[in-house]
Amino acid sequence: MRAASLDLDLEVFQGPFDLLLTLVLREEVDLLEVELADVVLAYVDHLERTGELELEAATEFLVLIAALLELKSRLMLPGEEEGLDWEPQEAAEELLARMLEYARYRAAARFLHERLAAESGFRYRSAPVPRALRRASLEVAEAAYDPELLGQAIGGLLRMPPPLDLHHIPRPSVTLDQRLAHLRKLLSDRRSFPFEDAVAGADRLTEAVTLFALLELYKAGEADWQQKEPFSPITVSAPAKETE
Amino acid sequence: MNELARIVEALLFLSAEPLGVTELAGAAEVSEGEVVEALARLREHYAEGFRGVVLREVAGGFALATDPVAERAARRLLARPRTPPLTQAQAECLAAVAYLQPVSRPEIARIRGVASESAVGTLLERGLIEESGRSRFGAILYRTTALFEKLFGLAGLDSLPDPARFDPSPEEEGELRDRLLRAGDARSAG
Amino acid sequence: MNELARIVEALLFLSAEPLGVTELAGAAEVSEGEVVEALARLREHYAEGFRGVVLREVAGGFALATDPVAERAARRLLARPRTPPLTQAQAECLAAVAYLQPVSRPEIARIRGVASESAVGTLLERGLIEESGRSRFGAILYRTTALFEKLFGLAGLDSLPDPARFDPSPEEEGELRDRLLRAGDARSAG
Repeated sequence: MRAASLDLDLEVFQGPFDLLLTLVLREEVDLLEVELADVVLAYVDHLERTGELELEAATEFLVLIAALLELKSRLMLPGEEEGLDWEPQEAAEELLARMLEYARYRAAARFLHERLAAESGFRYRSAPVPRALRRASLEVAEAAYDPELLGQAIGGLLRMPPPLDLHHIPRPSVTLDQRLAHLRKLLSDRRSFPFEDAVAGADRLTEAVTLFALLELYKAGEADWQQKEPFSPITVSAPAKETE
Repeated sequence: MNELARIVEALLFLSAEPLGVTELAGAAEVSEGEVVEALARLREHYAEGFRGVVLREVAGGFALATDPVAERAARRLLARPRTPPLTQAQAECLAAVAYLQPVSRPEIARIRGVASESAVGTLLERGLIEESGRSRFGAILYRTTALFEKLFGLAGLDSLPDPARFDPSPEEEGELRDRLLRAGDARSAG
Repeated sequence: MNELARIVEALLFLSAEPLGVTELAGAAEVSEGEVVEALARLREHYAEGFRGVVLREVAGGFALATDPVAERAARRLLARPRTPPLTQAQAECLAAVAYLQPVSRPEIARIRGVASESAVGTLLERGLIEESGRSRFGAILYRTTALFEKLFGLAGLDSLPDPARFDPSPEEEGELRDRLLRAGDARSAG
């Protein structure tokens, strides 16, 4: 959307932005009474609503609002303030000079556009030079490179690269032995405990290894375990001691 | 076509960039005057409108290019458009650089009334402008490239039209002035 | 020259590869018969011995090429870009070939720890290395050329600088190749 057609709903004005501009320039709306911040807010609202920032339209808006701000700030300067004896004509003259300069480059840009379009039919050749002409010919070739270059390149290749730093990748390291020891300690301390307790706060890999350790203990006759139904809690217990 | 004209034709055919008279004379080991003469002969052969290939004077040198008559077929053959068009912002920045070079980005921004980073960046990327030292205040200066002249079919920067040609007409200027002055009067009235 | 002949001329001018009648007809949207006729007209214009550019019928179609009359001048013109500085990748590939020749591209890639197609291609194109048979596993082997020795001012391959001088880690004496491969493995492990 062009910035000019931005819909405004201000205290002193309702309608599209470009109409506001026209009315301001015709003095049918007093610029001093226009809250330019509201215009900016309306534009930002519009951007948020549509969710797209079209660069051309945004640029146009910025140019227009900047011109309005400049004009308004000059209108607001108290005329009698000392040191700021800018006549209204001077202010306007400076603005005018800048607008004329911009108009010149806008027109020059149009010229370039047209020129580029007119040239678009001409294509230049970009084929590679024939292979034979791409090489230095052997007969007339002269030393152009330093052999040290090769020594340095091969020396660089001999350098062992530093080992890759992987410490930022968390690598869970848990061994079966560790988990076996963990379960044995729980068994001797408590005789019976929920499996949940054995893996409290552990990651998935540790859980898996712990379960595997439990199966090992069961196989070796060091532990029993019970689960009433699938997915229900598992209770681990020391086997009844036969020799006691 | 004499031998020198044939050689010049072959060199222009091979070279990806426009070649100047000096380069051509150096390669062919003849005087620049002889090259100029050979180029005149070539130009007869390559008069626009008769051949599929034309001789163009661009970017301070000479180059062979295809005639627009073949553009449609070329696009089909090469399956790519020639150059993407410029956006309005890019064209304005390019115009400022072309006419004011060397010129800094703040200066471009002042003329356009908006920051121009993105457009200047794109022009740099596309090789249409390049850096050209620094201003007294340390800002990077920009100028146009040979590619710019080539793509815009300019024999040189002299071939750019007088920028005064683009100034608003006295009527437009007068209207603008009236509007602004009225706004200014409002101030003194208020 | 009629319009079709002009278009065919332009297409041949633009194309880096020879163009067949079918391709030309497709691009110009005319029948193959018409293209054949246009080519005959073009051939009159490009009769050998009269122009700097000639029309050649080569494998796979038609192509424009420079006449040998311009070869000396062309070499002189293009002399500068023939020995551009080597990039780091090119220098490494060239060093690997120079010290280990004959060596295959997979081996170069292993030593460098990265694929090396583009650098090897450039070295081939500039005539610094050439093919030298095949390895047991069918990979193309490369060696350096006489042009390489000339451009590096080497009396022979024996004159290559001793790599030990540049070796940052003079560990145990060992085969250069083995040590390079080990370093390369560590590189590609990353």
